[in-house]
Amino acid sequence: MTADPRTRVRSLDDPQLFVETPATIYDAVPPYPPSTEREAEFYTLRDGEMLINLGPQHPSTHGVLRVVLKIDGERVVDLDPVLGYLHRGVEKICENSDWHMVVSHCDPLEYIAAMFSELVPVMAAEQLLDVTVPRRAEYIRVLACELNRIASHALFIGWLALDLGGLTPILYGFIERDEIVEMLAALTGQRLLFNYMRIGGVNGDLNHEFMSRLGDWMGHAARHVNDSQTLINENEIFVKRTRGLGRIDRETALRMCLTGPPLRATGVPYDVRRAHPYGVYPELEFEIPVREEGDSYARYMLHLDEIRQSIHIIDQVLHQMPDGPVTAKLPRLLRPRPGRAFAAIESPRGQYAVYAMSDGSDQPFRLRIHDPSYFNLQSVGLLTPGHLIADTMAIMASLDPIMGGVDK
Amino acid sequence: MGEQLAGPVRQRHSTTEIRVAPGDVAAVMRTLHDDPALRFRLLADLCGVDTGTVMQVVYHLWSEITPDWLRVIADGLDRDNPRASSVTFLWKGAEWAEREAYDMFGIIFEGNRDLRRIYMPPDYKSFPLRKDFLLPDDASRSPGLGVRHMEQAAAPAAAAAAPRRARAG
Amino acid sequence: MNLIPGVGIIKGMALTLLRMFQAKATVQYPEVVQDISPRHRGRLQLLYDEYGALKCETCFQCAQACPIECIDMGGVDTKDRFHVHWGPAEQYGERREESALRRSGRPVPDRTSEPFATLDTAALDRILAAEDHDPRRMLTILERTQEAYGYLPVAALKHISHGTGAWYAEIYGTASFYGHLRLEPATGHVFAVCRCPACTFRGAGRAVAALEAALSTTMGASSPEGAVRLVPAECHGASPGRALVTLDGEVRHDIAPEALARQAIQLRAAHGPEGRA
Amino acid sequence: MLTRSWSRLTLAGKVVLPLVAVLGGLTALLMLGVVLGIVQPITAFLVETLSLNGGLVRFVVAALAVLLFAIPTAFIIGFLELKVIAFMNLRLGPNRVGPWGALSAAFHGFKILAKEDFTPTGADVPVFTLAPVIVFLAPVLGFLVLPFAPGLFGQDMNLAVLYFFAMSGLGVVGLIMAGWSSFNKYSLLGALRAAAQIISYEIPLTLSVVGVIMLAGTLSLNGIVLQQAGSFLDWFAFRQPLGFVIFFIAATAEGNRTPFDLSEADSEIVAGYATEYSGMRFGFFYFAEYVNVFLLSALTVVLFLGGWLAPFDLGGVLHQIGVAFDPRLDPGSLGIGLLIGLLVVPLLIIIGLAVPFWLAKPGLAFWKALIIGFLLFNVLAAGAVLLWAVASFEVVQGLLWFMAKTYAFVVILVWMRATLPRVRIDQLMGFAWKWLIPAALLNLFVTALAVVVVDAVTR
Repeated sequence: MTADPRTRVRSLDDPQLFVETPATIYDAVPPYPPSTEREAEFYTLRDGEMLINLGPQHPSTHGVLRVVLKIDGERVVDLDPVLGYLHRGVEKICENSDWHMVVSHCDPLEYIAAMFSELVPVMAAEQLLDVTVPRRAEYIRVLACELNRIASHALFIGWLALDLGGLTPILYGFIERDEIVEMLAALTGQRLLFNYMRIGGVNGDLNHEFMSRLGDWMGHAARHVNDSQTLINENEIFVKRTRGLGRIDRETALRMCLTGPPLRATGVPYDVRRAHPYGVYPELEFEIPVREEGDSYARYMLHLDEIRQSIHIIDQVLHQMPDGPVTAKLPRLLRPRPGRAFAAIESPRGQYAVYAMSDGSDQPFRLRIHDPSYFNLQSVGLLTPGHLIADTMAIMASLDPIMGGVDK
Repeated sequence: MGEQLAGPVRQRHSTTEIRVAPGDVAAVMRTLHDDPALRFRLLADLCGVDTGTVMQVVYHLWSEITPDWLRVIADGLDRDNPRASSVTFLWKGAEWAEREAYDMFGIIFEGNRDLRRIYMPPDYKSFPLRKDFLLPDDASRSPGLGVRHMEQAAAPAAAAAAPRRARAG
Repeated sequence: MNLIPGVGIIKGMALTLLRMFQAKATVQYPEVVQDISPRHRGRLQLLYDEYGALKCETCFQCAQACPIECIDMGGVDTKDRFHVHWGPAEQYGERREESALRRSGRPVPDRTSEPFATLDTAALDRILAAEDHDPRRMLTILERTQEAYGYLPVAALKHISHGTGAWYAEIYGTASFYGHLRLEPATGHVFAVCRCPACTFRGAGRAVAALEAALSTTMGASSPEGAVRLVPAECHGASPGRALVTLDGEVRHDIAPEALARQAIQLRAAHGPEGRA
Repeated sequence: MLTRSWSRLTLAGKVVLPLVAVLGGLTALLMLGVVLGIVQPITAFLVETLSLNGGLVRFVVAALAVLLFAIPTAFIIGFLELKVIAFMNLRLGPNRVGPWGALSAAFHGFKILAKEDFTPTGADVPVFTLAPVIVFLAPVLGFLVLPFAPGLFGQDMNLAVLYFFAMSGLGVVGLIMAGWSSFNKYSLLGALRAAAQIISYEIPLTLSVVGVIMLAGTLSLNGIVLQQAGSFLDWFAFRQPLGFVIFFIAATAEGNRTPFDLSEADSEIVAGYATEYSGMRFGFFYFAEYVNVFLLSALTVVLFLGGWLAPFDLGGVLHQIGVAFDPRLDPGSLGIGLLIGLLVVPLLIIIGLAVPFWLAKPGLAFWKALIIGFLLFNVLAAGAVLLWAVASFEVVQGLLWFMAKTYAFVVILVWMRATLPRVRIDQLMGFAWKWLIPAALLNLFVTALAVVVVDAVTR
């Protein structure tokens, strides 16, 4: 392969930069000298080792993620995730749009659980505006979020099984998710990116269509998830492939800033709904499922327990739902007081938080989005070395990263 | 820990805020993490902020003692050469957060083994989230405030390039 | 976990066999259409009224309100003069269709997309610098441009848009909103009468009636042979003790209806037989 | 003038006209030849040479028949897989192309024909193009040996089992060629996995078959089937239960089917050895997999479930329940009754079938009911003829039983694919070497012991 003449072209996204024609696709080794010791240590290959690109276009990377694997035969020696393929600069765009537009920009971040990724900037804005949200709106928010959580967990079970080769659970997961998403579409008007949360409340009150579908669904809640369970829980092949895989102990999990199911699978009972109660969660009675082993199988079983808890929460919310308005009185042009606000909620993948700064104008001065998948994905680099290539799929699937949130 | 506090301790919306000089971030974090009375074991968030005149690094911590968040602001990093000490010795998970802060603001964290760009291509020169980063396209046009000078090709002599708004509180 | 190793697999196989004979979840789309909930927001389409005309008059409200600024729209104004476009500055796009059509020898349907005349923008740049390129002082910029060039050429509007950074459509909206701003060069004499409440008390109404009778036309249009035009004016509340009536820009002191009518007829006569040069 | 009239012809005309012209020319030529007397010696010469080397002619015809039989089987099993997995996933699967979507797999084949198959840069072109041919031909050649029915088989070799294992070994060579030559790291990994897997599962496969050979005493598949004559209790599956289970598991691994489909594990190494292939080359891999599935389930049936033997004697059973059925019924004996029957009876049956439809649905016009009745009559007639053929011809009955059992196993393989997840590479190898091979050796030892003891007792 004779090196083609390297023509220098002006890079599109950075006017002061001249870029050589992009390196050919299959040399995983970057053309530039390593800049940090970790990079140098990763890209020096001993004999028998090979660098292979897993992604960015790969069937099981849950979105556009490239992982450079250093493999020795089938065994993974080291792993270096390369992000940025889905980076849209949402934080920069949010700094140039007003507070209403921020909700729409943050929607597609954790797109499988769009209700959560809308709720957090809205809560941060409400803190800055010192707005009290009517109780009925708080209850509707909890109801919509818990429904979305069940839909997201149903999909998680399907993807985990699909990454290990099972074809059926993914379909049962989608059927289960579709029932819930149709219900939320009746309430909010959209299936995936709901755009339902508003600063000061929600977009619309519960309507008859939504309540009737919810009624039918509550009758046979999570029926297909139970089917997937019988297919997976005791299946010897599945258990042999996930038990004891990617084991992480309580101390390292805390140090790796893991949150959500991966952290609770190691025994730490940290759930933002209990740790830093928001909305009406203090008034609801539910317990936080916790497991001790901390391996992929524990993470998987934890999702099942959480689905049962969510159904329990939805039941209580439906019984205690108060009457009243669904949005607070707010001026049309929102100019929050200069200041800082940090709002965090428990999304299906962990603690999803927004740190919003306002300088008195109607556009956020800085909007930092903390995505749980970003930190959960980081521990793949710690868990995978030593296992086989097939195990990287199992570990990544059990951590359930969503690349929309990771790449922001 | 009184002597290391650079500003008043503020309390609002269940978040306690303390300001710290960038030099003694490591010491403050170690005491917060190891002190049995505080036990801030969980790093909720780490992010960089460019306030137009000075850079900041903001940490959010949580301990099982109180449900509130603790916000530690390392204030006063110089804009041209922002340096801060890394917290990866306490939380290995902060590595990527610091990589993102470096990628977006250019804040260099001493002690971080792997301070590379994480979102932008490795040979990218400028830092996108800084306030003086001019967006080549016009995503900055927004009807809210009319148009701010960010997209101004020939910056008018009178108004400085930095935005004309007051420094954030 | 069950004792005999194979039982988990067999239970799983039994379940799939059972599911094989159960009702399927597929909806046969073209034949069976699932009911869409009334609150469905998925349909983004331009609506037509019963006569088949488009129910959109390019008022840009939707484009302005769009949170993620993803609506890119363009249209021609009601008098079919100006091609107006909202959305990210697609410099190339606006000329693409017309030049393609012109190159292929077909007539360009949209008269407004004629390549507009270039303009020496020195005067305009001085005005913009004086106003500090501030989009919020758009009205004063437009009025001073009209004083400099006599009217508001399209090139001037484009340059202002580029200079201040505001959307071209916004500037066009402001220009076409105010009566005293002209998008076309004034032909012949122009009577401008301010009809704000203050002027109306001081006789503007009588002046307008007399002028309309004399010019046999209505407010905002020109006399049949185009000699004189009657346009609304804007006195910003600074009218000098009587209704503001201007002829070709300079203020008229005698605003008695008869005097105005005599003047109008005289001007029309002057213009009348030998025709404009 | 000729060109003008040619352009005015419709498309169909342009096809039919030259055809008619050619046929007319040929017949004229033949008539001329017969008149001149040169045709007769040519045909005599042809018959004489063909009859001399009969074996070669039989092989050529058999190979052609097998190849033509393999393609539709691949389509049928492709469609079967799509439909069964869909039904197990609570969805309908293809149902737009042909009745219940039956032609969808066929259209997959034609679509693959139309797709462009490019060669990636850096690929070793000759090896790259030859690999799919070998992978496809290996199982197809395996068909030559299968005894479909008593008289119906390609080539009756007395070393049939050995020939079969040679062919499946050839398949592995094709996979490695594909993986190595496509200059892609995923393909290399996939090929090495396939090689390791198939070689390490070939040993238990062969060992479990040796047990059957010891009992049957012959390597020829026909011989083995004949050894299992009698009721279904005499089948080797019941005399070699452990061998049967080992063979089935090793066969799934041999065909790269779930739970052992590691070499083409799409969630780990994109598409394994077939990553860089597209168009008809990928089509060969695609068909080879399905042909392999048919071949392996056919072999399981032949070796352990008595190939084309009926589980119980159909005639005897019918006799017991009093239905005396003599296939050699002589229609001539009805005399004039036959003529009347042929004219009147079908009409009566059609009307008899149409009336209930006409009554059941009031809106249905009578002539439509008649059409439905006519269609049903056709189905009934075909059924009757089939039953008569089964009863009277040995070959048809054998083929029917063979196909039924084989497709039962194909469905089991597809059923496993729908349910089970994939095994990891080290578990796969561990299972083969630590479990299957010792079990096969044990089975071998027990069978040998049994044979010796039975010999001593009976002699």
